[in-house]
Amino acid sequence: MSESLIINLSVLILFLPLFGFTTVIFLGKKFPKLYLFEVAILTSALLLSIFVLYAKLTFFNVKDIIAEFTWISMNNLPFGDVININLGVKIDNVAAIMLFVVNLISALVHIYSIEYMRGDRYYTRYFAYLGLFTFSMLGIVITHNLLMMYIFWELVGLSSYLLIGFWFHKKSAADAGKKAFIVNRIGDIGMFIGILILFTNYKTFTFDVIFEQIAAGNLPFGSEAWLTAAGILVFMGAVGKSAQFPLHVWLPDAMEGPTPVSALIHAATMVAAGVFLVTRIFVMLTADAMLVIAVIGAFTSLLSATIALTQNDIKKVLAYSTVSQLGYMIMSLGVGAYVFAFFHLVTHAFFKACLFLGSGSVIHAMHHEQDIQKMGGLKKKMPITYWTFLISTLAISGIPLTSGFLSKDGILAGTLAFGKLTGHWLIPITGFTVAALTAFYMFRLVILTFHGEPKDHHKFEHAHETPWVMTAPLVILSVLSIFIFYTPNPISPDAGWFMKNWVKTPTQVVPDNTRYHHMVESTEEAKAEIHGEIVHSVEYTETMHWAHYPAMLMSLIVAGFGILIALIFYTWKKVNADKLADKLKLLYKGSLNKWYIDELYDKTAISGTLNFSSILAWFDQKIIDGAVNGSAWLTRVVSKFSGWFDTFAVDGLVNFTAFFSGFVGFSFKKLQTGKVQTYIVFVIFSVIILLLLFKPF
Amino acid sequence: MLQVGLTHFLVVSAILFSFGIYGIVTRKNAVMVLMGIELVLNAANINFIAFAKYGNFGFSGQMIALFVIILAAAEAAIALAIVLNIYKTFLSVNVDEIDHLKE
Amino acid sequence: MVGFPILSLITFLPVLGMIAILFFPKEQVKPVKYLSLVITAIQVVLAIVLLSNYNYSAAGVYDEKSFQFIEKFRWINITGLSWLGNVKIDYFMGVDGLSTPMVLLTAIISFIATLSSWTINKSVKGYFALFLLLDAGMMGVFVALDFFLFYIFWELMLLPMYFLIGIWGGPRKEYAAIKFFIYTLLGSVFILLSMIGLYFSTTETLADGSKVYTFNMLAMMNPANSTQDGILSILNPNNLRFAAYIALFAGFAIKIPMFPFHTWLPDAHVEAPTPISVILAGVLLKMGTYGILRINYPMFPEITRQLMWWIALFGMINIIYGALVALAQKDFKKLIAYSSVSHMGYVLLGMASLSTSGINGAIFQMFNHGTITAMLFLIVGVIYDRAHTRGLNDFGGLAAQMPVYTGFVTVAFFAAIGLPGMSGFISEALVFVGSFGVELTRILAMVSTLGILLGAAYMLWTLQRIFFGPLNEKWSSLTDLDKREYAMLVPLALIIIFLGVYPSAMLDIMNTSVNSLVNFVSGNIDSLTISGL
Amino acid sequence: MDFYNIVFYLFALITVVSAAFVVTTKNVIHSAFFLLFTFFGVAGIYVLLGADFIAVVQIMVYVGGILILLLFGVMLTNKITDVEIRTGTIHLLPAAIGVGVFMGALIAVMVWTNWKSVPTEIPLTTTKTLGNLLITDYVLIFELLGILLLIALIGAASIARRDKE
Amino acid sequence: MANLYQSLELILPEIVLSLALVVLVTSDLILHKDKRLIPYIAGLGIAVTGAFVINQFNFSGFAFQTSSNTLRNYGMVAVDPFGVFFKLIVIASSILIVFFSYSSEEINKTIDRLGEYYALIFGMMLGMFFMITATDFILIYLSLELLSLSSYVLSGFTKLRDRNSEAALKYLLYGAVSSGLMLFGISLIYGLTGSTNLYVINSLLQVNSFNGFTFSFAVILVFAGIGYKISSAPFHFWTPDVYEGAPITITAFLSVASKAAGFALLIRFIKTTFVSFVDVNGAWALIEIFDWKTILVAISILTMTLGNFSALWQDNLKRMLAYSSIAHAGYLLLGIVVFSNQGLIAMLVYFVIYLLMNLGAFLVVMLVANKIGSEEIDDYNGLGYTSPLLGISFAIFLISLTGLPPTAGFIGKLYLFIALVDAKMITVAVIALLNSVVSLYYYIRVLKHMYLIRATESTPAVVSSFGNKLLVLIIVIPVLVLGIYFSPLIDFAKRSITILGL
Repeated sequence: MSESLIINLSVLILFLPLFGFTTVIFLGKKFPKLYLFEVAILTSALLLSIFVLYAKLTFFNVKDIIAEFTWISMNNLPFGDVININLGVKIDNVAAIMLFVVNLISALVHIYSIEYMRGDRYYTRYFAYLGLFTFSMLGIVITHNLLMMYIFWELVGLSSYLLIGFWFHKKSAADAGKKAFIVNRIGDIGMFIGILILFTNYKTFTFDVIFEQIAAGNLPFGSEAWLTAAGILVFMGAVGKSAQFPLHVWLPDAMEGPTPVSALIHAATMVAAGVFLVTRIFVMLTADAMLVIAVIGAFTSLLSATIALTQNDIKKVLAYSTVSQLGYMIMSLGVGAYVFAFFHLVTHAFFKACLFLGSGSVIHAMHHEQDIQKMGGLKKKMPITYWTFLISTLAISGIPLTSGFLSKDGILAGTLAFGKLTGHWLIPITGFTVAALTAFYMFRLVILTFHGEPKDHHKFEHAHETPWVMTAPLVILSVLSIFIFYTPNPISPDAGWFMKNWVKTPTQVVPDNTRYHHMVESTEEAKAEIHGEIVHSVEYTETMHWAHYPAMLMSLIVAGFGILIALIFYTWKKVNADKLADKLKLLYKGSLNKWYIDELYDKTAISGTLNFSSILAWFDQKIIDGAVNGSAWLTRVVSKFSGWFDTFAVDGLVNFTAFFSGFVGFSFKKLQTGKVQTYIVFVIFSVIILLLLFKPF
Repeated sequence: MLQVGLTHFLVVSAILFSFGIYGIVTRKNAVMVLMGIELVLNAANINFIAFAKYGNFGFSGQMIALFVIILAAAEAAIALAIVLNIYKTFLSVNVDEIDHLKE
Repeated sequence: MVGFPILSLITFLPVLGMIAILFFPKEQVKPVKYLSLVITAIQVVLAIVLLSNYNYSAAGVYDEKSFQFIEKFRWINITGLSWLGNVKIDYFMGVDGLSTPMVLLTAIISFIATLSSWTINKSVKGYFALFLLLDAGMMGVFVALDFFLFYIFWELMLLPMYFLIGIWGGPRKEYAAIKFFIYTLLGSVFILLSMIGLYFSTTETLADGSKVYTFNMLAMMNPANSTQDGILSILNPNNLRFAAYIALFAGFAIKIPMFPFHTWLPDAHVEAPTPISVILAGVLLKMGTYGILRINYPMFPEITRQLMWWIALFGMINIIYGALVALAQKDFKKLIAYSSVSHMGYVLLGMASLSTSGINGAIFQMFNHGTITAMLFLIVGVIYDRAHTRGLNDFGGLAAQMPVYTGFVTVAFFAAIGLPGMSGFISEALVFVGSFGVELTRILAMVSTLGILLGAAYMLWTLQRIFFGPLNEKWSSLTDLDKREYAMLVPLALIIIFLGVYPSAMLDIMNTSVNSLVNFVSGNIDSLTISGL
Repeated sequence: MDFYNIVFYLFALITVVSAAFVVTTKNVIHSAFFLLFTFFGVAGIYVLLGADFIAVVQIMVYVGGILILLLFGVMLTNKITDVEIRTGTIHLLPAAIGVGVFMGALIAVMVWTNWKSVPTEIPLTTTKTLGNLLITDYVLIFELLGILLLIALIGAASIARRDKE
Repeated sequence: MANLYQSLELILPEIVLSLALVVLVTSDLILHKDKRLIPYIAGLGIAVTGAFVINQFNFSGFAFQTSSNTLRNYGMVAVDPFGVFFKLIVIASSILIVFFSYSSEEINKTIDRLGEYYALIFGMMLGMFFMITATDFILIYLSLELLSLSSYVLSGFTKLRDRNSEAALKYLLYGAVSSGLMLFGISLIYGLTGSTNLYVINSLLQVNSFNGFTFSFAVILVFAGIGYKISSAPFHFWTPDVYEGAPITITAFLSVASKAAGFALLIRFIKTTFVSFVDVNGAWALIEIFDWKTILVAISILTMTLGNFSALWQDNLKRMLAYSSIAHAGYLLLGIVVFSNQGLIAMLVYFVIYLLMNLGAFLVVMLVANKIGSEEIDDYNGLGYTSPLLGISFAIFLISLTGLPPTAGFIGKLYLFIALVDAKMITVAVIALLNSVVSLYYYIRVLKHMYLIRATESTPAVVSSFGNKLLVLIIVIPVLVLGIYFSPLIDFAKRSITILGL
């Protein structure tokens, strides 16, 4: 077992889906069966990634495996050094796990899609796109530098654009794809500028080199503010991809894509890329940057949880729940609970993928009915779907024995610790509120969909359990939502292999005096510690330990509370939800309409830009074209040639110049009267004028 | 002042010249315009001869005058031919009506 | 080094072709087309031969010795003038890292445009004759090292272009042609004046030791060659160098086209036939930026340093303004035209940074924009040939009708918006790296990143309006690409992707030269050591 | 006020007054006759200036040639009684004022310029000298004039003769 | 008159020309039935004269000294390379005009009078020759009149249309007044200096001081006479009308040869009379009695601006070319305003090029008019397709007139502008350049009609005979070649700047 094997395998895993993509896209028309080839490729990639994961965790557990080559090399004048832009692969534990997660979900989605997408006009192309997406996502995972990260980041954007807009004949789908890409680009710009800041200072894109330099006290442009800015800017990329407020608007719309795509992209992988990015750059985040991240994460999770409460589209609920959970992870990173953020990323990937695929199963069975108001009682018809869905719901709600419980609890503990150390108590409060809301709306979803009486009998009658290619992935994913895969202790992940052996908070960080400086004076003594260690994290870890059980308890309580309310509302119907909604009309409407954020954007930024561009276009055509043409004299002459003058003689300046130059030409013309005596008079006058002008007395 | 000198001849020439110009620019009849031109040439001739005499420039002035007179004759011949031609074409010798070529 | 005058050959081959075409009978349409195709194909081959013999470590720029494939002999030589001394004009050609990519680009685009010209049915003979003349003019501009020669080539392409737009163009072709002509002519007048000024401010020492005024661009770059009192001489305290710089810059900026001189471009593009749009956007626009790099930068380094910020500012305005105006367009071709305005802004921005990465990026962007925009215009041409309309709102749902076409469109569009994996990304990234790296232009670079966003917005919107949504039944009879169109689009797509994955293939060509240029312009080289003699 | 002066003023008066009539009278025949007087007046002035040969030539060529030509021109193109009534392109009054100003300026120039004036007597008969000069110093001009007259002859004939239709 | 024989030797070309004229007139009388031989005789005469002119190339000397005792009386005629240059221009354009006339329908309709036609052309040539060499006001005036009288007749020669006669009359009246003014000016100069000889006047100017105002008045009057010949503003008014009205061959001849003579006269007049010395750099030092520089700069700018702007409005090609030739007179004046040998070289170069391109343009117009009987721009619609050779050639001539590379016109303008820039007259250069841009519009407009507008009715194809095609090619090829390889021309011009006198 050598490092190079792992590298080679990872690269192989990376390129397998690309190979699949090119093969299928070019030959798919001739050989429609090629989708099977794509599935096979993904399966083999999955197997290889399992092997890589195993090898990495077993043989090189603590060592990061890095390989790189020079892609572009050039002198960098006027600074006088040589820029080598290296591309490379970095397989640490996080990457290895992500490799596995991505491949797993991707493979399952591939398999699931065989049935789900059957009969679609662009069946093979769909698989090709999936391959492309997987390739891009894997690229993000294994890269060792920001540039490649950005490259694959954009490729992910492209493939998600293709997949969301897969049913391009639906205008809404095409719109959603466009929206996703453009909104993501906004974040990407920030990320790009952040990368530029780092590159300008360190002449490299490689994570480790940059971090080393920062750790060595070499701050961007010599100032900590720039470091903060760089962190926040790069984080903007994550805001886009992980659908954080204010760029969260694309994700719910992206549900226009096929449901397996939603499971793959919008639950487990693409949106997780943002979180992954932040884990990658975690070590260079300053305290201010982290606070910003935490606040954004918390706010996002709260906001989307409130929206999820009232949504009636099964996928929309899941979508908002995803945004909310992503906010959780981001918040977790912001408060410093690095491991739990990543942990939640993994667990969430599984159970959310399961939920999406489950909903896909339901939609499939209900003949593309997505409104939960029209469902109900599906439990009997679709038992496998129901049970897997339920397990995942429990997991997302944070019920013990599930993976979700473990990770969520960790995050909440982290926020509590953060609150205690810094006094920002709003963040833990938000965290717990969201936990309650999550439990509520997820159970609302389950109850309305699977329990109770069917609302649409016709569709209900035709509903049936989906075939095994669809249910098998559900089963696998729901099983993976059980605690045992992560830790032997169902109530504490700390002792588990995931926390203890596999993933650790990075040790090398930004200069210590920039980190957690808002943690009041309690860390004064820690400053003496060795440079480059996360000295404060000792304190933080201790505080987290302190917060562990309170957090667990409280999270259980709030989750239970949420579930209870859901039962009261929808199973026992003690309270009429509609009446309540009537009472709280304003809130209800707001929530239902996503707090009108889309509309706000539409009215301000989008139509603003469009209006501005129309004005500019007008300006360009009328003013610039007119004025720079130099003269409308040009216009005039040109138009005289062809008789377009009327259309082009525009007002103002233009008219004036036209008049003037026309006048000049015309006056000259007038001199030529055709009468020879007039000419002679002109000659005599000219003689006199010449004499007077040039030889005064 | 009244004693005749160079200036007197020159003034006569100047007046003749101006009358010539006046005739050229105001007369309608092409022939009359030609008369104006003859006046101008005569004015120049007076100048030459007067200068030659008063400046003691020898006979060059008179020679020039001689040549100019002959030349005027040639010119008049050509001019009259052209005027006749015009009359044939336009049935008129009104200079200000012959303005088809313009602008 | 190859054993024959490759640059002359590559430049004048089309002229030979043109003469040959003039002898074809009028009815012989096919042979004319094939002859043109062969000529341009040979050009491509020659360009490849040139590249394969290219010395990557030779700098060029200001140093005659490190130029490659030099052809130099006295063209006009008038001796014994009383005060002028000796009027000489050299036939002086050579390439370095600044021009080689452009030579490649010209060869490729000409070839593709010839293919695209297959649909021309009106006065085929005249069309191809003019086309080849245009080709020669473009090539000449990029290989000429004598200013006079450069100027002649510069003007040479003007007329064929005028006619190609004016005869084979769209409904308002006359207007567009005249507008194009007037604008570019105005620009060349500025260039001419500056050229003459430079001529009288530069002397070159001949072999016999006498000093004569010269049009040699490389001599003009060397301050040691300045005359004592030339109006553009650096030694003259009352020189007009600044004005000349602005004049030259304006002359080139019109070609780029730089805001606010850009308004000829949309008109010219909309009216021009497809292959001419391809040439126009693919090669002609590059002449402006090439001129600035070749002439403004090394001849007026001190003013360049002084004006960096302004150049960047105009780059930024181009990027954002072009993109915003593109956003409001309803005509497919006009949109692409404005996107060109926007994309050429990156070139300006990169150049303005006066750093290797920025200028590398700029030149690379010139090449990439050449290929990408060529592809975009071909794409417009394909749809226009079929539907006879370019209104963005007239279409809808074509993806179902023309899937392969849609695929190419997607490739081209994403290349245009700088998607990684495609060449445009690398160049834009380098431009940003360069301009962000310099403190002076940092803020401008940051603002310019908005262009990336706006680019995505108008491109994707276009994609959506034409290809997505329900199929407009009007177009249900449109056919997908034919073989010829494949032959045009595939090479471009391959180039775009190849350079996106392996940019060093192009960057290495220019790197040495760009370094040398940056060194030179930023004054890092002692003027005395670079004396050409 | 000697005889010379009186004669000068007489000739000057004849010249100027008849010239004025030439350019103002409405009848073209009258104009021609006044022109005759002008030419005579000018010839007289030539005599006063000692240019007797020129004066003779003036009378012979101008009166005998040019004036006759002009009269022929008038007769061939006009009815004799034609009177010019309509004013031409240039209105008379502005023209009169303009020319008046011009004349004033011209006279001023003539009067105020410091002309070279070396009063000398020119020999009474100039014919011989002129004849000599004509075939020595001015032989080129003389020959050229011959050619010019030939050209004028050809030209006038060419343009005036009736074409064979 | 000791130098009579030497003098006769020096004016040998003129003598030959006169003899040729006589032969022509005689043969016209002999061949009164069939005039087809006349053009050949004329051509031969011109060719022989040309040979004598070329033979004179290395001669230089003065002829026809007058017996006056004043200092520096060099004579009435100066034979020098400068004169030879312009004589060659006249010869070249005359030969071309003979060819033109041979093909011209207009002229062929008056075949009966062909002898007179060529006789008058010879008269014009003789006048031009003497204008080019004259250094005495008497000769200047006389030769100018000789030229004028012939051209008056010629411009009304064909009598085919009203406009012929009208052109003749206008030219006559205008010309007569101009020459009258000039004569009056000469008389004033004579009064001031006592001489009509330019050299004498020059030496007097250098020594004595004269009444500046009167002298200027006189010079301006003289300039009016010359200015009307070169049709520079404000003495250009006859040009458009006469050019439009005259037979096209004569228009072409007037626009080149007559203008050449006028320019030669102007340059010689200025150089001989007003230049005190030429410094080592070739710059001319002007005597400060008359501000030639200002006046000529103003006039040249006015001329080119007026010409170009008026041309914008023209629909008749002859008339447009008339305005264009006015504008070119402005450009040509730029070569003089520099007042240096370099400017003169530039001007000479430009003149040769102007000869080619202008005559070429007129030739095309003539060939087209031969067929379709019209010179209106609308009748040129689609010409580029129906008559490719004519179309392309015309395009090249017009491009050259605009001054775009790679045509000869570009080289001409380049030299002019170089001379201007070198003389630090940058503003003038810029104005001239802007003028070129303006000129583009009307030249391009013709191209537009030829190529961009399809003829609405079926335009008759202008099929030219082989000879005509050859003629077009003979003119068009040099226009292109001189755009690329022009150093012989430059050398020629450089060797032709010697003007006797200093």
